[in-house]
Amino acid sequence: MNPFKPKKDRRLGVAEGKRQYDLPLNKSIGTGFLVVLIALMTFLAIMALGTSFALGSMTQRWSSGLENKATIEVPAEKNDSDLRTKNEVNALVERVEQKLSDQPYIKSVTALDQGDIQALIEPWLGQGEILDNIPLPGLLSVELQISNESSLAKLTKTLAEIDETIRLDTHESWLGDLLRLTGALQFAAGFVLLIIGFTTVAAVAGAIRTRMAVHNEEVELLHLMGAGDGYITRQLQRHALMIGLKGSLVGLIAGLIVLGLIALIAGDTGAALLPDFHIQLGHIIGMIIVPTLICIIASMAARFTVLRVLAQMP
Amino acid sequence: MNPFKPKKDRRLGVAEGKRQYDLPLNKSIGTGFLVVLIALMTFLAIMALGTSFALGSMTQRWSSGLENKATIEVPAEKNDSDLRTKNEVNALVERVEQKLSDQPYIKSVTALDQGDIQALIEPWLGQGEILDNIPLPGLLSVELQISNESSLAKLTKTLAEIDETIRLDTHESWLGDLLRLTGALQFAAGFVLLIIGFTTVAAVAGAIRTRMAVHNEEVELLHLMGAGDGYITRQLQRHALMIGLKGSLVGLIAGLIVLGLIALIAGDTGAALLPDFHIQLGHIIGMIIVPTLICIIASMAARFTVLRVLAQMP
Amino acid sequence: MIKFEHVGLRYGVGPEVLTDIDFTLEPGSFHFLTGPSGSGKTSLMTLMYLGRKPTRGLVTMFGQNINQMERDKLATLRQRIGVVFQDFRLLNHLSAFDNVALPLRIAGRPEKEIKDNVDELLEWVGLGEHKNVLPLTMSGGQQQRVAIARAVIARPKLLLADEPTGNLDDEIGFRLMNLFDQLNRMGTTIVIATHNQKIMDEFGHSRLVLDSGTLKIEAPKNWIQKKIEGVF
Amino acid sequence: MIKFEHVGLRYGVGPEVLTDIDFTLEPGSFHFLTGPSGSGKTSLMTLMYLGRKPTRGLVTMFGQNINQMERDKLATLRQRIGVVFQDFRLLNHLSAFDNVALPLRIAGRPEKEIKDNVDELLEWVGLGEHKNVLPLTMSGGQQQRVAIARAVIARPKLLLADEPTGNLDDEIGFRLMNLFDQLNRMGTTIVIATHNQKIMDEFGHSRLVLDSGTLKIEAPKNWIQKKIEGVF
Ligand SMILES: Nc1ncnc2c1ncn2[C@@H]1O[C@H](COP(=O)(O)OP(=O)(O)OP(=O)(O)O)[C@@H](O)[C@H]1O
Ligand SMILES: Nc1ncnc2c1ncn2[C@@H]1O[C@H](COP(=O)(O)OP(=O)(O)OP(=O)(O)O)[C@@H](O)[C@H]1O
Ligand SMILES: [Mg+2]
Ligand SMILES: [Mg+2]
Repeated sequence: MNPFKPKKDRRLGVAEGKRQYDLPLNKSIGTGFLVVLIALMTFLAIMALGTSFALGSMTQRWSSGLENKATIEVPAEKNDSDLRTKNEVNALVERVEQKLSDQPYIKSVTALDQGDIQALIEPWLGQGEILDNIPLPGLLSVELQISNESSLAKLTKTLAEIDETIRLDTHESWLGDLLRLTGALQFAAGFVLLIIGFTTVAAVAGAIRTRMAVHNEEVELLHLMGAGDGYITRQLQRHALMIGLKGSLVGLIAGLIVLGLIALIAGDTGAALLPDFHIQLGHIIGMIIVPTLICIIASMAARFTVLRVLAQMP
Repeated sequence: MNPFKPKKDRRLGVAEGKRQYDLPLNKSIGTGFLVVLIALMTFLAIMALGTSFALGSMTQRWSSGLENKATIEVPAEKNDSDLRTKNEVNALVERVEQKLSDQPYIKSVTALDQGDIQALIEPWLGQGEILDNIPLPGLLSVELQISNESSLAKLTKTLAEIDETIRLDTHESWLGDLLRLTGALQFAAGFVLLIIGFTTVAAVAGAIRTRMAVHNEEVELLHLMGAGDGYITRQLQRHALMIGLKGSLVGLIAGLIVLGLIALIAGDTGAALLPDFHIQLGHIIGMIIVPTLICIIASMAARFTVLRVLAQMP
Repeated sequence: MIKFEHVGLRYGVGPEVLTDIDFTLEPGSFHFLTGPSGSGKTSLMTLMYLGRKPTRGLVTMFGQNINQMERDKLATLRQRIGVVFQDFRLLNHLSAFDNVALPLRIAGRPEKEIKDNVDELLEWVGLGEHKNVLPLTMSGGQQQRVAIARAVIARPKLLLADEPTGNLDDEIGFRLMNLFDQLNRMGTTIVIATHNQKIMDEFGHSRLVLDSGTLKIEAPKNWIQKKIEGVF
Repeated sequence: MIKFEHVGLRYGVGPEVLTDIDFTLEPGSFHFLTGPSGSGKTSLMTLMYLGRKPTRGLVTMFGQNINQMERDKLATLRQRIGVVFQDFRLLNHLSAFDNVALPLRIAGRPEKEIKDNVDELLEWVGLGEHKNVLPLTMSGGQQQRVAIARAVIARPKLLLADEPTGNLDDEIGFRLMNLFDQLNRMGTTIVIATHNQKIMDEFGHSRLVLDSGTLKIEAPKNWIQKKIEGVF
C-alpha cells in the first residue's frame, strides 16, 4: 500500500467544516483579564464621553439661559444718601424699561414686581404692612441679544444717561468661573479618553506579546512549517478583535446603564447639576464610535506586535 | 570509577549558597499585573481608611462645635401684627440673655449685635441711615451644655415664659442629615474595605491557580520526586508574600502621598469640607494594618489554593 | 520490593490500558520492561513511581500497601524512587547542575555535599562542561543524560528508567547501562523500559514483556550462551 | 538540492558548533546523518529546515541562495520541507488528526482532501483509532508516529527526520523506514539523523558522519554485501 498515491476524489475535495485556531488562543490564560480590562476601559470612555456631553449641554443651557442676562438695580437711595420715595423708584424703573426696550441690542427687559422684592426681604422683616413704608430698590431683568463688550458698554452708557446711581449686575464673573470649570472638566474628559486609548494599546500589545511568549513554541512551529506572517498574524489579530468586541460591548452596556441611572436620579433631584440628558444623534454616534475604536485599536495593536515578534524569526 | 562511593568530605558538607525557587515563579507572566492590582487595592483601602478617619473627625467637630448650639430670634413684629420698636426688641433680647445665663443647662448665650444683623440685610436695602429707622429682629446665639430633649424643652419653656413670639431655631434637622450622610459614607468606606479584602483573596487565589496551571508540569515533577506539600506550598506562599509586600508597599506610599496632597489642598481652601487631618496613633496603626493584612491575605490565599491543587495529585 | 496483584488501570472512561497485572520484583533485581509501542510500559512505570493510583488491584511497595498510605509517607517513599521519564521532564529554567541537584535539595541535604556529588556525576555522564547550561540549549542526548543523572543522584532504592537510551548512541548507551549496573550492585532495584534489542541482548536480565495490557515474565536468558551463539 | 559551502554555526557567543561544513545532496537521494551525542546533528538539521541562518558560509537550497531570499519566498520554501523534530513538537491542544493536517491547512488545501489524506496516513502508521486523541494522552511512540505523519503528509520535496525511531520498536521502526523509502522513490530527498546502527546497516544509504563539528561523508556501503557477510 502506498499512502501517497493520488486518489481522484481527493482532488475534488471541498473546503468544509469550521476552522479553529491553530494556536491555543481561546484557552489562553489572561484572556478573561483582558476582556475585563477592555470592558473597564470602554466603561470609563463611555462615562467620560457622557460627562462631556452632559457638561456640553449644561454649558449650552447656561450660555443660552443666563449668559445674555443681566440685572439692573435702581437703589432706594440717591447719590447724596437721601432716600428716594417709592414713586421715585418706580418712575426710574419705568424710564429704564422704556428706554431699554427701544435699544436694538436688548432682547427683552422686565421690571421685577415690588412683590417679588418684598418676598426677598420678608425673612428679615417679617410680613406686614411695614414693608409698604420702606423704600425698596427697583430691580429689572434684562436679556441682551449678544453679550459682548460693546453691547454691555452701550447698556452701561444708556443707564448712566438715565441716572448715575443705577447699577448694572452682569452674571459674567461667576458664570465665567463656571464655564471655565466645565471647560476644564470637558478637557479632563478628553484627556481621560486619550489615556484610555493609550492604556488599551499598551494592554493589548502587552497581552499579545505575552501570548506570543507563552505560545512561542507553537508560533515558531507554524513559522517553520511555512506558515506566512499573514497566516499567523491573522489568528492573533482575530483573537484580539474578539476580545476587543466582547470587552467593549460589555463596557458599553454597563456604561449606558450607569449613565441611564444617573440621568434618572438627577432627574429626580430636579436636574440641579446634571441637565436633562437629551439623546442627540451626535451622542449616539459618539457612543458607538468608542467600542469600534477600541476594537480597531486592539486588533491593530495585536497586528503590529505579532509582526514585530515574527520579524525576529529567520 | 564508581560515582556512588561515599567520600568522607561529602558527609561533612555544610549548607551554603543561596537557594532560589525550584519553580520559575519570578519569571512568571502576570506577576507584574498582580503587584499592580495589590498596589491598587492597598491604595483604595488607604483612601477608604483616610476618608473614614477624616469623616470621623469631621463628625466629631460638628458634634462638639455645632450640635449644642441654637439660635433664638426675637421677631420685629408682635403677635398681633403690630411692630415692635427698636428699643422694645432690644429690651426683649436683653431679658432673654439675662434669663438664660442663669439656667444651668445653658453654657453660654450671646446677643448678636444690631450691626451684624444689618450686615445681613444690607444687600437688599443698601447702606445708609434708613436702616436705623427699620425695626430689625433680635438674634441670640445659645450654647447648651448638652443638647437633648429635656434641655431643649426647658429652653423652649423658658422662652415662652418671656414672650410667646420668640422663636427657637436648633440646627438639629440639617445636622442630623449631615451626620446621617457621613455615617453612610463611613459605612461605604467600610464596605469598600471589605470588597478590597475579597478582591485581593480572589485575585491572589486566581493568580496562584493560574501559576499552578502554568507550572503544572513543574509542580507535578516536584511532587513525583517526593517533595512534600509543605515544600511546594512554601515556595508559592513566599512568592505570593513577596508580591503582596511589593504591591502593598507601593499602594501604601501612593495612598499616603495622595492623602497628604488632599490634606494640603483642603487646608488651603479653609478646610471647609475636609477638616484638618490630625494624625493620631489610631490612624497610623490603621494605615500599617492595611498592607500587613493584605500580605497575610495574599499569602494565606496562596497557601490554601496550592494545598487544594496538590490534594488532587495522588 | 514491588508486588502487583490483579492490578488494572484505565485513563478516564477509556478502555483498560493495563489488565490483571500480577508480578513481584525482588529487592536488588534488574529487569527490562519491553513490548510494542502503546502497550502500556509507561503506564506501568507510572504506577510504580506512584504517579497514579491503579483503578483496581493491590500495589505493595517497600513492603507497604500503597492504597492505604498517608500523603506524607508517600512523599518519603517517592524520595527513594529515581525516575528517568521518557520525555525527560527537566525544569527548563534550571541549569543542568540545579536539575540534577533537585532530589538532594528536596531531601534537604547540605549544599556542599550536593555540589560535590552533582559535579562528579555530571562529569561521569560526560556533561562536566555543560553544568551551567539550560536544558533548552542542550542536544537531545545531553538532556537525556541530565535526566538520568537526576534519577540516580540520590542513590534511590528503586530506579525506573523509561527508554533511557533512545537519544544516545551505543557507546554512551552502554556506559550508562554500566552506571545502572553499578547502582544495582549497590542494592538498587532497577526496571528499564526499552525497545533496544541490542542492549537487552548484551545485558542478560529478566524481561517483563507487556502486550495489549497483560504482562508476561520471561526468565532471564543465558546471555553468555546467546553471545556465544552470536559469534558463530 | 542542498549545498553547504564553508558553513559555520555558533549559538550566541559560544564556540562554533559546526565548522566548515561542505557538502552537496542530490535531489532524490537518501542519507543518514550520524555522530555522537552533541556533535551537532540537530544543529545541522536546523540549518537545513531554515530554522536558523548560519553564522558564516553559503547555503543553497532548491537552487536558491538562502541568505538573500525574501521572507515570503522562504515561507513557500519551508512548505516544501517536512521535518520530524527530535522532541516531536506536536501542538498539545490539537488532536492527532489536526496535528497531521496542519501542513495541508497551511498550504490552504480543501478540507475534504485533508480529511481523506490524513485518515489514510494515520491508519498507515497504526494510529487509526487514535485520531481524535490529544498528544499528551499518547504514548511516546504514538507521539513520534504523529510527528512523522505530519512531516510526510504534504509529500515534501525534502524530508528531515531527527532520530525518528528513538521511541519505537524495531518492527514499527522498519515499517516507517519503508515509508520514507517509498517517499524517496517518489522523488523526495531524505536525511535521517539516527544513532540506530541496525537501521543504518539494514538500509544501505550513504552516511554523513558528524564529529566535533566537522562533516565526513561515507560512501554508501554495499549493504547486500554486508547482509551476506552477516549471514555467514
Ligand atoms: N494520560 C493518558 N490519558 C489517556 N490515555 C493515555 C494516557 N497515557 C497513555 N494513554 C494511552 O495508554 C496506552 C498505553 O500508553 P503507554 O504510554 O503506557 O505506552 P508505552 O508502552 O509506554 O508506549 P511507547 O513505547 O510508545 O512509549 C496508549 O494507547 C495511550 O494512548
Ligand atoms: N539553542 C542552543 N543554544 C546553545 N547551544 C546549543 C543550542 N542547541 C544546541 N546547542 C549546543 O550545540 C551542540 C550540538 O547540539 P546538537 O543538538 O546539534 O547535537 P546533536 O548531534 O543533535 O546531539 P544528540 O544526538 O544528543 O541529539 C551541543 O553541545 C549543544 O549543547
Ligand atoms: Mg512509553
Ligand atoms: Mg539532536
